[in-house]
This record gives sequence, structure tokens and C-alpha cells, in this order.
Amino acid sequence: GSGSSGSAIRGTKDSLRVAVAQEPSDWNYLRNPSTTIRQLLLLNVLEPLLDKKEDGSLTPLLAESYTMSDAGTVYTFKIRKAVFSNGAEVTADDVVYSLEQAKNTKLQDVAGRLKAVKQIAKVDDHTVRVTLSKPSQAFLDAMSTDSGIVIPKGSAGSLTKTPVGSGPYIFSAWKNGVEVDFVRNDKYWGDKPELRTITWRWIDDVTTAINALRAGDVDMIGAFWGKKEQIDSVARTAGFTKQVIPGSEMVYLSLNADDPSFKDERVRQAIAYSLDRKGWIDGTTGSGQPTCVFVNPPNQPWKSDKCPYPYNPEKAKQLLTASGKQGMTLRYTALAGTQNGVAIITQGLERAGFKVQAQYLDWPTYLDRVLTRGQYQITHISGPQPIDTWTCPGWFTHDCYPEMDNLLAQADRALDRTQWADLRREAVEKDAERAYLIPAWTSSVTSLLKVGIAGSKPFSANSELDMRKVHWTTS
Amino acid sequence: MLEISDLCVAIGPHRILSVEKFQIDPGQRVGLVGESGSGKTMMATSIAGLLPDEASVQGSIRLDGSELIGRSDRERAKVRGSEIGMIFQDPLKALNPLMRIGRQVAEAVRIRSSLTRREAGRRVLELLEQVQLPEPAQLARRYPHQLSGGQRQRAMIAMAIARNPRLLIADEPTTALDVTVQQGILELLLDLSRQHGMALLFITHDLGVVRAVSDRIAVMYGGRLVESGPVREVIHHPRHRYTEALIAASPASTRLTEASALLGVPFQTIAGTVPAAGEFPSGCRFRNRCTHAVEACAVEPAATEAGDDHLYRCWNPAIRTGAEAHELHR
Amino acid sequence: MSYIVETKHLSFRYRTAPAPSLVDVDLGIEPGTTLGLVGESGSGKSTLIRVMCGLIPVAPGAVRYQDRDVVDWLQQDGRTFRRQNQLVFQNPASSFDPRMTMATALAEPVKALEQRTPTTSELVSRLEQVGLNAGVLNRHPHQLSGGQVQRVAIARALLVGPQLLYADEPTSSLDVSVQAQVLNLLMELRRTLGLTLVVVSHDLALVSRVCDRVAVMLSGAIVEAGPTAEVLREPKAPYTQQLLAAAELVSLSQEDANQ
Amino acid sequence: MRWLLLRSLVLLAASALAGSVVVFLLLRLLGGDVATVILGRTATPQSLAELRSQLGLDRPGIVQYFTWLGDLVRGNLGQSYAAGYDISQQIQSRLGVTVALALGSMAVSSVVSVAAGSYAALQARKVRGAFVDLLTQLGMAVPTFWAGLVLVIIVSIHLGWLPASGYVPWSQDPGQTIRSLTLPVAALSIHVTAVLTRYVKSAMLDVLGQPYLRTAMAKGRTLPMAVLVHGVRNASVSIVTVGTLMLGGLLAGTVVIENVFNLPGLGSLLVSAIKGREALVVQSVAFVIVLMVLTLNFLMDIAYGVLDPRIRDAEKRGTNVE
Amino acid sequence: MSNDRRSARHNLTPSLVAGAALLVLFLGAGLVSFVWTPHDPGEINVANRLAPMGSSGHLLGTDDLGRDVLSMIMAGARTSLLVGGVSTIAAIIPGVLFGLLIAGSRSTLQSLFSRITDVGVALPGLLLALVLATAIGPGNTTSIVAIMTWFIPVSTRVTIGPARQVLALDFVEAAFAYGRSKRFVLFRHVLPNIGPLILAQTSVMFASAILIEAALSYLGVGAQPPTVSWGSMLNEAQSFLGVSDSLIVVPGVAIAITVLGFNFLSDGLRALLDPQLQTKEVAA
Ligand SMILES: Nc1ncnc2c1ncn2[C@@H]1O[C@H](COP(=O)(O)OP(=O)(O)OP(=O)(O)O)[C@@H](O)[C@H]1O
Ligand SMILES: Nc1ncnc2c1ncn2[C@@H]1O[C@H](COP(=O)(O)OP(=O)(O)OP(=O)(O)O)[C@@H](O)[C@H]1O
Ligand SMILES: [Mg+2]
Ligand SMILES: [Mg+2]
Repeated sequence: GSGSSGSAIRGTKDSLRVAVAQEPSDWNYLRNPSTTIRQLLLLNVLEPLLDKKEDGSLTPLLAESYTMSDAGTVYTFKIRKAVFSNGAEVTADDVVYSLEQAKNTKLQDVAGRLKAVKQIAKVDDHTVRVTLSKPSQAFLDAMSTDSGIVIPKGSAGSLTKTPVGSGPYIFSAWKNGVEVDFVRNDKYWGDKPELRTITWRWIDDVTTAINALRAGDVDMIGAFWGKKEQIDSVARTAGFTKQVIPGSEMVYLSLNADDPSFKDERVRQAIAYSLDRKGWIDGTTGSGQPTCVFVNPPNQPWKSDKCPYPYNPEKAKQLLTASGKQGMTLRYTALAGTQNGVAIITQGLERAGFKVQAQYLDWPTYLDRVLTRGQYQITHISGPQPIDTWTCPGWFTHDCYPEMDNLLAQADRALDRTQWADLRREAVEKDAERAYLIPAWTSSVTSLLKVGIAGSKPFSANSELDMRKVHWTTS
Repeated sequence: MLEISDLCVAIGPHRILSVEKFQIDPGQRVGLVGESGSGKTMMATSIAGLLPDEASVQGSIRLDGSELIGRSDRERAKVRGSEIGMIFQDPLKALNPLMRIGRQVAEAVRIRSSLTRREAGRRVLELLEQVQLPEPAQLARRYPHQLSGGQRQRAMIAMAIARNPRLLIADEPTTALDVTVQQGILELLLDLSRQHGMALLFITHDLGVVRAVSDRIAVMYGGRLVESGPVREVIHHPRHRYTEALIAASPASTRLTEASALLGVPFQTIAGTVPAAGEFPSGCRFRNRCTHAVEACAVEPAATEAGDDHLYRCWNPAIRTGAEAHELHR
Repeated sequence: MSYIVETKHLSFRYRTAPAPSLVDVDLGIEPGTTLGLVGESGSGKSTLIRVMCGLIPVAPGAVRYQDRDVVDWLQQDGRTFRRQNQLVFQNPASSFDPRMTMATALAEPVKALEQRTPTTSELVSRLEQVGLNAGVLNRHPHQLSGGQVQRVAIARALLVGPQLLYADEPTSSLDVSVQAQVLNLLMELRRTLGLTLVVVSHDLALVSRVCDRVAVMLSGAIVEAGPTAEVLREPKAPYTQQLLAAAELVSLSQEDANQ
Repeated sequence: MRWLLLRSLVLLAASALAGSVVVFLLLRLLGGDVATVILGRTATPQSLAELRSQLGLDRPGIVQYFTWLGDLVRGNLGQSYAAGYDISQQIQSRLGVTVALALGSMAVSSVVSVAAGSYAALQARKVRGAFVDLLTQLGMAVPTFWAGLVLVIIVSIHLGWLPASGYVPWSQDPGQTIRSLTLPVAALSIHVTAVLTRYVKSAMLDVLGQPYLRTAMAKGRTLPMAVLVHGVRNASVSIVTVGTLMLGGLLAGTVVIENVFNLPGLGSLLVSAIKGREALVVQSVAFVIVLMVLTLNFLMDIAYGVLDPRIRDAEKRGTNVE
Repeated sequence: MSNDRRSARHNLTPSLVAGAALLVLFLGAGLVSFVWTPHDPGEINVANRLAPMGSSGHLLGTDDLGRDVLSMIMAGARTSLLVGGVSTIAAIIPGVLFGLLIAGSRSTLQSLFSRITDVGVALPGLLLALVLATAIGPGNTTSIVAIMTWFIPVSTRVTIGPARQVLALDFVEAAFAYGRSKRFVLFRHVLPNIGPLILAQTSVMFASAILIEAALSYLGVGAQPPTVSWGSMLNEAQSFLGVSDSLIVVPGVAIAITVLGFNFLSDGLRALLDPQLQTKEVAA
């Protein structure tokens, strides 16, 4: 795109304007599970103790180093010399405070990973000791996620509007409904980022976002939420490019185990066999990795190629016929906006001999009805939750069985990360066979950007849009 | 002063007006009568150049010898107001409801004149006074709906005479008014005409009104002039059978003081109704309603003179000669 | 009392009107007579007859029809009252529903008041009475001339056999030639049917030939009433005198004053 | 007159309140509440109950409504539950956008439609008039959001003249504000202009048949001048009435257009507040929108009186005018 | 003026013919779609997605799921027909009824009711639709209920004025004078006389209903799959600007043609049926 508007800002080397979809209602990562909060804040503004590499291994971040006791129940973190954006020094008190907050929050995503934590204690000004009730790989892993974020002591209250952290960027101004501005943190302890400002602009509408990009109103669309063709059309345009990285969100079908029609495993299997994962991806975002097992984020060491129910319409039909339930009506409850996905799944189901009745709900209603009350028969959704979320009572799937729980618990207690990975693999494979929770694919995170922007991280472990190394190459 | 010859107005397929000859002398007051749809308004609007777009006009209308037909709207607009003034039937509708009376009169005063606002204001008051409106200054600030019917009509007259036109056309100016109010307006028009030597074309369907204001009368039927002449002459000695029937049917022909004697006596009537445009018979247009129609009436009657500028178009007139008429009248 | 209808201290004001439209009106009409109601526009003529035939509720004052209060009539025996009191309006064109044929329109009062559908021959005989023929039955109001519609309106009023016929300016929107026809018709009906007639008009000359009594109204009040000849000969109220002078000016028979 | 004004104002407030009650009741129909939204996927019944009591959502509806009403009267609507932004401030800042959109397109379409409508009326029997009619019909047939999309494709993407989306506040750069509002206003104006043009034409035709125009011509005016001096104002009286009728539709249009152009107006605030079950915000925004429409209505009523002295007089007497 | 009208009475005006022709197209598409469409409008064929206009077997191309656009347009006509028809009729009947009753009521009540309908007219119906859609879920029912609630006060208001005009005519008083009740007069005299106006209004409303339905579906609160709607087609197509412009063009044109048809029809009807009663432009 060309045009004369805003030429004063555009093209300068140290600022970036990024379009993002959903404005979060607030920024309190301890209370609000919004992905956007993690996308924008994690690593950029708020730093956890550890960082995760592409292969899933952990490296120190705000913690300079850490040690684990032989029994795997005591972790000691040495805190780096760093300051928060409000000028205060990062101390062990802040870490204790932050971890306590995370452990005690009602948000299961954040608190759940810290279940094993028994005690968090300050050793000295820059040392913190965490004592676990049992060995837990989940705990260590959590230190690289939002559960391990460190904020100034007592600042949880102000997280909603003005989050303060020790990251390379400072959360400077939130213009509600319009945009939020980050500016470079000149007191950052590590390598200072090259960008001086990042402006995140909310644009709900895909086309609007693309138009804004083409017209030069923004430089980049972060975590693009549109269709393949749009991505391709932008990427084909001179001056623009795309960047696709594996994302941490998993797309899956869920059958309500409370529903008697699903007691017959042939019905569940028929549904699973009828699922055209490739078609689903192509018909929706166009980028993503089909998967039959529940592995997320994708950079985990327990990947599995196992697929108990690959797409097989014939088999689906046979199984349904065998179960004697041909022509049964499935009440499909879906989130508004996922119509294309439902259309594709429906076509598969109908070929197998089901009838489908779709109902679309907006997010709060969906939350209330499906996720909280479990009033549905079949649904699909995507999210960053790991398989542990489905341990008894099985969340909204209501599928509770001890085998997986045991395997996961065992894994968590493993002192060795290989063993941990093996056990988890076993667990997700087992779960895939049950076909209550039917994994479909992991979504990719695509960003559309102007040529000349470089330095993005090639993976995303916790939905984060890591801007630490992003910079303009030319201008 | 005004001369119309072979004027022919058509709208769509129908010839609505065809007038062979009609004239008004300076200072003369002519009454134009006829039933509804006889073409009176057409005649007036042709003279003023206010015919609807869709009308097609042929013939000639001359004002002081200069031809008006065929001129552009702009040029005819120059004549309107300054040479020819015009007032209309319903004074409420004919006034702009959103504009104060004073401004509407001032508009008439100031068009194509170099008067300043103040001078115009003075002239407005003068005019309002001239048409005998009470408290002109205060009245000028009112809106049309705040005036009575008679006052509105007077305001209309003030506009029409603002630039001392030589001819004033009044199209049924009193039809919507009460008789007592009508009386005032008629007297005012008479006065103005006499004082300024202004010619008056007074249109009405009421013979009594014509009788009250004009010296000459022209009777129309079906878009034709059927009879014209001095008022007294025509009313007392109508020639055309239509004129005769019209006078007889008019309640105004009853002498009020003798009314009780006539109580319950039927009015004389004209059989049938005026046909719609295009449904008139050939020849004399009145012949299918005429009780005196003869064979000759199938042919368009020629204009016949009955002396003293009295013209009529009838093959079987009510009175044949002046002498006979004289006798009859006595 | 030999009045067929009588008003007593009738006053009335429209809810939205700035001034009262009727002020203490006392008026009696003897059966078989014709009353002319004259007065300037807005003097309350239409209002008065509306009140008299029960279309507007009265207060204060009363209207008595055949020695019985009209309110009482309407409550007890509204149909009979309406049958006996009929109206003819000023504007023939608007007094008929443009969507109804004359046959339907004529049948309406009979259906409403007598609960039966009149036969075609019944309608035709009424039409002949007003000088029309069966040809008009299938027409809509706009397909008839003003005079014809006014005749149908009179026929419609007559179909239910009224005792009293109110005619509100029945000729003011008609041409002179047609006006005479309608007036003649009314006079003839009065004679043949013995109707009591109330004719509203602003034309004194007209009233003088049609009505045996006249009432003059001004601003809602009756300023003068009496036998027509008397009122015309010796008008007492100044307003009546004014009216007469105005009528005199436009009289055809008058000698030439302006010459 | 003053009493009349007071009466109208009271009526206005009453209507707006009635509207807010309706909205309040409607909100109770919605599934889920702000607590479900805040706690998201992993909420538990206990945590929900706790949060609800913390936010005061467990109080009876009546209490909640009157608390809100009290806040409204005090002019401080408090903060949104989840985001914690100041509601009054938020509404204020967004009101500007919506009002600019609505008034902008009202202004544009008034001007264009008066010109086009008068032209069509004067040329009613000619081909040129018919052409305007056809354009009008097309304008009425095109969905507003579609027009917006097409404008973006042509003007922003292909020609690159104007921004495709977004909004720059007045305080920041008025020039940019105008640029950012140009396309939305244009898109919004198409339908409104078309409809208004029809009305103007019909009102003008009506005026053209009025005797007072003939009177003006009899004074010596030419037809165009007579129309200009006497016709336009008379026609505008009936157009104002229509304008009132169209306001509701216009505001609806802004919601859609805000969506197409991603403008931070009241419409998008409302949509996001509904999505987030921010009852307080929804209620307040709805109240403001209703109040806005009614106020504009009220102003139009006044304009009507100013334009037409007959109305003024009738109102003085408290009568209906027909 | 009245002569003009009278002569136009039995003329088929160009508007009427054009309107009727366009609507035959629309109704035809909608009705035929019940028994036949070139393809099943819901049939997905991801392999053949975004086929351009004129490709073999797909006259108007295919959408992002490979569905046949022509079939979807036909099926979409059905939705427009259903939502437009039901909501308009469901609004016009009570609306006109209220209008008649209000026009016939006493003047104090009248001004009160008029005020209420004024408020009703002023309220942005889309707000209601949005809230409603969240409350009862998006779908055709939501569109219908929202459009209906939007249109009821509009049709009430449009009825009141002309009804009062008719009520002021002499034949109404004549009917009272020969003993007809107010109800009879309202339904047998007033209603038939404002009938043509209402018919024209219905046609205009139908057109607006189609526009509103499209807007609602576009915003995602209207028709939901598998129901096809032109508005939701546009919503989906919006993602393919610059990729497959025909997806934007085709439903937009379909909407415009249909709305144009109804508006023309309304004009034509008014010219054809209008009696002496002077009818003004009607709003929606
Ligand atoms: N605009 C028009 N289009 C078609 N015919 C018209 C038009 N104006 C008038 N006429 C016809 O022209 C004829 C003469 O009309 P005109 O208005 O001159 O009659 P009039 O004598 O003034 O009647 P009235 O007493 O009712 O005013 C009538 O038959 C009328 O129907
Ligand atoms: N429906 C009404 N509402 C308010 N005022 C009315 C109504 N009808 C008549 N008036 C007023 O009542 C007064 C008398 O009206 P009415 O119609 O009885 O007069 P009228 O003598 O019949 O006049 P006209 O000769 O013009 O018919 C007038 O001042 C008029 O303005
Ligand atoms: Mg005339
Ligand atoms: Mg009257």
C-alpha cells in the first residue's frame, strides 16, 4: 500500500505498530485467562523466572540460576539483579509475593501448575526457596509460564490497568478500545530491545486489519486470525510477508460423557473416524498441524504420531451402523464464529449417518452453558490447556477414569525429564483412544508483516508474541 | 391595453381554452364568469404567464402592443408584478405560511427595484395602510395563519398592487370569504381601480359579484367566450342562452325584499352538468344542455355583435335585436 | 310545546379550541318547517347541527328531540333517533367513501340502522325520487358529478325515513346551475315527505327562498331568529343588517349603485 | 413556552429511563454474566459465587437497578467490572466518534439530498430527473456495510487516498480525524442520502404545486427563484419530520459501520460490553444512545417549531396540528 | 394533479413492471430453491474452493468451503423471503392495528400514544437485535423478532397520520350519523382507504427488512449455518477481498436487486392504487 498518511511515524526504525484482535477486558493475568494478555505481556513486559527454548528445555531468565534437591522437592532460585519499570529493585520478597499470588489465584490455568508447592520462602535478598510436597515437573515447567511471572510486591491490585514488570518493555498507555503502547525499558537488565515503541492496536475485523496493513496504518498483524487465502494474498503482495510458527493452542472435539448415547464406544469412534482434520484446517485457518493426540504446546518433548482414529468415513459409517444408532441427532453446541469448522465436521458426521443440529453461542453463554454447566452433547473449542486439565472429574468432558490421572501423576513425580516425557506421552495416547476428547489439530500462529521486520521467535510456548529481538532491517 | 387574439391553450389531448378575441382597455374593469372548469383560471394564468409546464399555448397576447407569448420565463417575470398584478382565490394557501406578512409584501416591493430595506419597509406599511389593514406595523410582523381571511386577502392585494401594475387580475378573490368580508374586499378593489386607473380582470363564478365590481362582463363556457359586453346590458339583456340560464338559476337574482313571495318557488335550472374537458359536443358547446338548441347549433356559432361592444355566440339568442329587446324590457 | 327539536342553553367548546363554539343557544324547530341557519364562517353553524343530531355529546345545556333528551335517546333507542335525524354534508365528494360503490354506500345506513340489506328496487326507487337512475349504483363517487353525488347523499339520508333532515351547506361547493337543482330537490322533498329541514348556508338570498324561518349566528350565539320575511324586512341585530347590506351589494336585481 | 420545555424535558428523561429499564430486563435474559467472563474457562462454582458477591451481582435486581440509577444521577457510573475503566469517561470519549459519524452523515446527506431532490423535482418530467430517481433507488438498495466495503477497496486499497480504518481523536490531530471519518461518513450517507432525496423530491413536488409559489411568481419571481426563496424552507419542514424518523436507523447504521471501519464508537463499546456481559456498561451505553436519539428528536421538534410558526402557535395553545 | 392521478390509475407504470420483474427473479430463486438448486448449497468441497465465476458446474463460482455460490444465492433468497416476509407481516398487522386504534382514540390518549410510538420509532432497533441475539442466540428467529419490534412502531406511526386524515373526512362523520360504531368505521372505512398506502409501506418495509436481515447476518447475529443468508455470505466473503471479489459482489448485487425490486414495486403500487387520498412518502 501507499499513501501519504502518517508518514511522520511510518518507516522510522524504532517503532512498530501491530494489529491484534481481541482487546482483553483487563490485564490481570492472575485472574483473566485471556490469551491476548499472555501474547502481549509475557516476556515483553512481565518476566517469569525461566524461559523455554524451542526444544522444550528450560533456561534461566529473571532467575539467574536454579538448583533442585536430589529428592526433587526443593528448588532454590537465585534472582538476577534487575529493576522493575517502576524503578524498584527485584528482590526475593517480590518473587515470594508473586509465586504466592499465582499459587492462590482462582484461575486454574495459573494456580493448577503449582499444586505441588508447599512452601515459598526467602533465603536472602536474592534467593528464594520453593519446597514441594512431592516432586513435580509441572512446577518447574510452570516457572517459564505466567505462573512464574514476577511482579513487584503488592502490585497485584494494579495489574488490571497498569501491569508493572521487569521486562524489556514498559506498559505505558492503554487507550481503551483503541490501542496500548509499550515503550523500551532503558533500565532493562539484559540486552535492550531495538524498538523504542510498540503500539498494539485492536482491530477485531480481519478485513479491516488487512486493509489497515495494506494501507500502512499498521506494520504487522500479530497472531493473524483470518483465512488462508487472506494470508496468501497479503504474503503475495510486494512489501509484505508472513511468518508462521507452531502455536500452543489445541483444537479439539469434546463429547459429553454424561450423555448416555456416548456410552457406546462405537458411537464415539464413529465420530472420531468421521473427523476430516485436513479439511477442517484447510476450510478454516489454512495453517495448523493435524494431530490425534493432545500435545500442547507443540515444542514438548513427548510428541507422538499415534492416531487411533484417522479420517475414515467408511469405518465411521460401519461403526455407527453396528451400534444401531444411524440417524441419531447430535446436538452440536458451538461458539459463534466457528461456522465453517462446524460445517466441515457436520459434513463428515452426516456422511457417517448422524444428523446434526448446530447451535451457536457467544462466548459468555458458551462459558456458562458448556464449560461451566456442561449442558451440551458435542462441541469443539480451542485452547492452550494441557491434558492435565482433563484429569478427574474431566472438566466439561466429564470423562473421569483413573488410568490417565495415574500416568500424569507419575509423570509429574518423575525426577528425570525423559521419564516425564514418556509417561505423559503414554497418558495422551491413552486418552486419545477413549475418544471423548478428540484432538484435531494444533493451530499455527501466523503473523503478517511488512518486509523489513526481523527477529521474531520461531515458536511460541505460551501464546506469547515475543518482541524482544524484533527489529527493522531496512527502511 | 391587453389584447388577446386566437389564443389556444391545450393540456395533453384537450384544448382547454380557445379565445378568438378578448381585450381590456386601460382602467377598465372586466368580470369573467363561468362555471367551474370553464377555463377562467386558464385565461388568467395565460395572461400572467403562469401556465403549468405541460400546457402548450398558441396565439397572441399583447400588452400595450408587445407580444407576451413565446417569451422566456425570465422576461415574463419582468412583466409580472410591475405590469400585471395577480391575486388568487384562497388567501391562506396563496401566502407562504412560514414568512411574515411584512416580508412577503416587501418581497413584492423590492423585486427589481433599487429600494433599500428601510425604504421598502416604509412602502410596505404604506401599502398595508392603503388596503385598510389596521395597525400595519404590528400586522406586518405576523404570519399568515395569525390573520383573518379578509386580512389575508388584503395582504395579497397589497402585494399585487405593490408596484402599481396597470392590470390587476383577481382570480376568485372572495370565494373563500364570508359575504360581509367579501363586501369589504370588493369595495377596496373598486376604490383602488378608480384611484389608480388600474384595469381589473375579475374572475368569479358569481354573477352578483361581477355585477358589483365591473363595467364589462365576459361569460365563459367550455373554454370559450360565449358572450361579452357591458355589465348592465348583458345581465339585463343576455343574448346567449347560457348566460340567460345562468342568470335565472342564480339565487342572487332574487330581490331579497321580495323573497317571501318567492318562498318555496323552485329555482330555474340548467339541465345536466358541465361535461369534462374533451366531452363537449361539437359546434356550440352548450347545445346538449340548452333548451333552445336548434339544428344550426351543431356548427360553431360565429361572434355576433349586438351593438355597443356586446358580442355573443349563439344561433338562437334570447333576444334578437336591440329593438325587440328594448320592447321586452319595457 | 310543538317543537320537534329544541335546544336549551346549549354551550359547547371544543377541547382544543380557544373560544367556545356555541354560547347559550336556545332554538326550537316546529315540525314541517324549514329553518335556515346563516352566519359567517366559524360562527358555529356546523357545530350546532352536529350537537342537535347527537354527534357531539352536549354539556352544558340539553337538546330535546320530540320532548325527550337526545342523550337519553341515544342510550335507550339510538337507532330510532338516528333513523329520524339525518345529515347531508357540504362537500359531496368527501361525504362518500371513495372505495365504496354507490350501491354499497346507499345500503350502509339501512344495514346499520335497520339491520337488513335493502333491495335494489328499494334503492332505485329512492334514486328516482332524487332524479337519478339505476345507472349510478355501480359507480364510485369520483365517477359522478358533484350534483349527482349530492343527490345520492340526499337519497342515502332519505332511505331510513328521517323526520328531520339537516343539510350543512349542501350547495356551497356546487356550481350555480347545479346548486339550483339540489335546492329544488330539497324543497320538493320537504313538500312531498313533510320533512322538517334545517339548511345551513351563508347565502341569504338562497335562504330567503328556501326557508320559512331563519336564525342568524355570530360567534356561537344566535343573534336573531324569526320568520324569514320578517328578518329580511326589518333586521334587528346589527349583524343581520350587515349581512343584508352585503347581500344587497351582490344582488343581480339591485339597481346600479356603482354607476 | 418555558413550561412546555420543562414538560418535554421531563418526558425525555422518563422515556430514556423507560428505555434503560427495558435494557436492564433484557440483560437479565442473557446467559452467563461478567463473573463467568472474568473467570473464564476454568471457573468453579465456588469461585463464581465468590466473585459475584464481591461484585454485588448477587443482590436482587431492583437493588442493582436503583444503585445504577443513583450512580447515574450522581454522574459517576463507576468502573467496569472486568476492565476497571471509568464508565463515564469511556462513554464520553466514544460518544464523540458516534456523534461525529451520525451528525456528519446527517449533514452530508441533508446537503446532498436537498440539492439532488430539488433538482429531481424540478426535472421531474425529464430524463435527467429520472436519472436522479434511478440513482436514488440504487442508493436505497445498497446495504450500508457493503458500500463501506466497496469504498475501502476502491479508495483506501486501490487509490490509497484515505485510511481504511481506525480513528484519531480530535485532540490529537483534527486533520487526521476528518480523514479517518471521511469514508465511514460517506458509506453511512449513501443510504440516508438516497432516502432523504426521495423525501426532498416529494416535498418539493408538493411545494411546487402550492399556490404561494404562484403568488411569488406573480410578484415577478422566476420559478427557480420562487422555489429558492419560498420552496426550500417549506419543504424542509416536512424533511425535518422524516429526519426524526430516520435517526434510529442512522444510529443502527453507525454500529455496523463502526464494525466495518473499526471505529471506537458507542456501537462497538456496546457490542464488546454485551460480549463481556458488562451489565453496567451496556445499561449506561443503551441509556446514552436512547437519550441521544430522544434528544435529537426533541431538538428536531424544536426545529420544527422554529421553522413553522403554525406549529409554534398550536403548541402554545396546546393543540394538535394536523 | 388529481387528473394526473386518475389517468395513471390503470397504467402499468415502468416502476411497477420493473419491480415485478425483479421480484419474480427473487421469488423465483427463493421458491425454486426448495425443490432444486444446481448443487446442494451446503455441500462442502474444500478441494474446489474459491472457484472463480463461470467455472464449469459453478456459474457463480464457489466459496471458501467449495460450496456453489449460485445455489447459496438461491437458498439465501429463501432466508430473505422468510425473514423479510414474516417480520414485515408480523409487524405491519399489529402496527396498523395500533395505528388505527390510536388515530381513533380521544385526543389526550392520542398524544400519549403518539409519544410512545415516537420513542419506539426512535430507538435503534439494532441495539435490540444485538441484545436479543445474545439472549436467545443468533438465528433467523432473532432477526425476525428484532425486525418486527423495530417495525411495529414505524408502521404504527405511518398509519396514524393518514388514518387521521381519513377520519377527518365527511364520510366518516356520515357513517357515525347513520349509526356505525367507531370500530366499524376504523376497519371498514379507514382501513380500506389507507390500504394502498399500507401496501406500499409493506413493500418498502420488506425491502428494509431484507437490508436489516443482511446487516444482522453480517454482524453475525442473524442466520446461522446451515441456513444460508446473503448477509452471512458477505460476512464470510469479507475475508476474501482481493482474493475472490465475486464473493463480495454477488450477494451484494442480489440484495440490491431485491431491494430495488421492492422499492420499485412500492412506487408502482402507489401510482396504481392511490385513490384521491394524497399519500406522502413513507418511511421505514
Ligand atoms: N394542470 C391541468 N392539467 C390538465 N387539465 C387542467 C389542468 N388545469 C386545469 N385543467 C382543465 O382545464 C379546464 C379549465 O380549468 P380552469 O381551472 O381554467 O377552470 P376555472 O374556470 O378556473 O374553474 P374553477 O371555477 O373551478 O376555478 C378544466 O376542464 C380543467 O379540468
Ligand atoms: N374539531 C374541532 N376542534 C376544535 N375546534 C373546532 C372544531 N370544529 C370546529 N371548531 C371551531 O369551532 C368554531 C365553530 O365551528 P363550526 O364548524 O361550527 O363553524 P361553521 O359556522 O360551520 O363555519 P363554516 O361556515 O366555516 O363551516 C370555529 O371557531 C372552529 O374553529
Ligand atoms: Mg379557477
Ligand atoms: Mg360548517
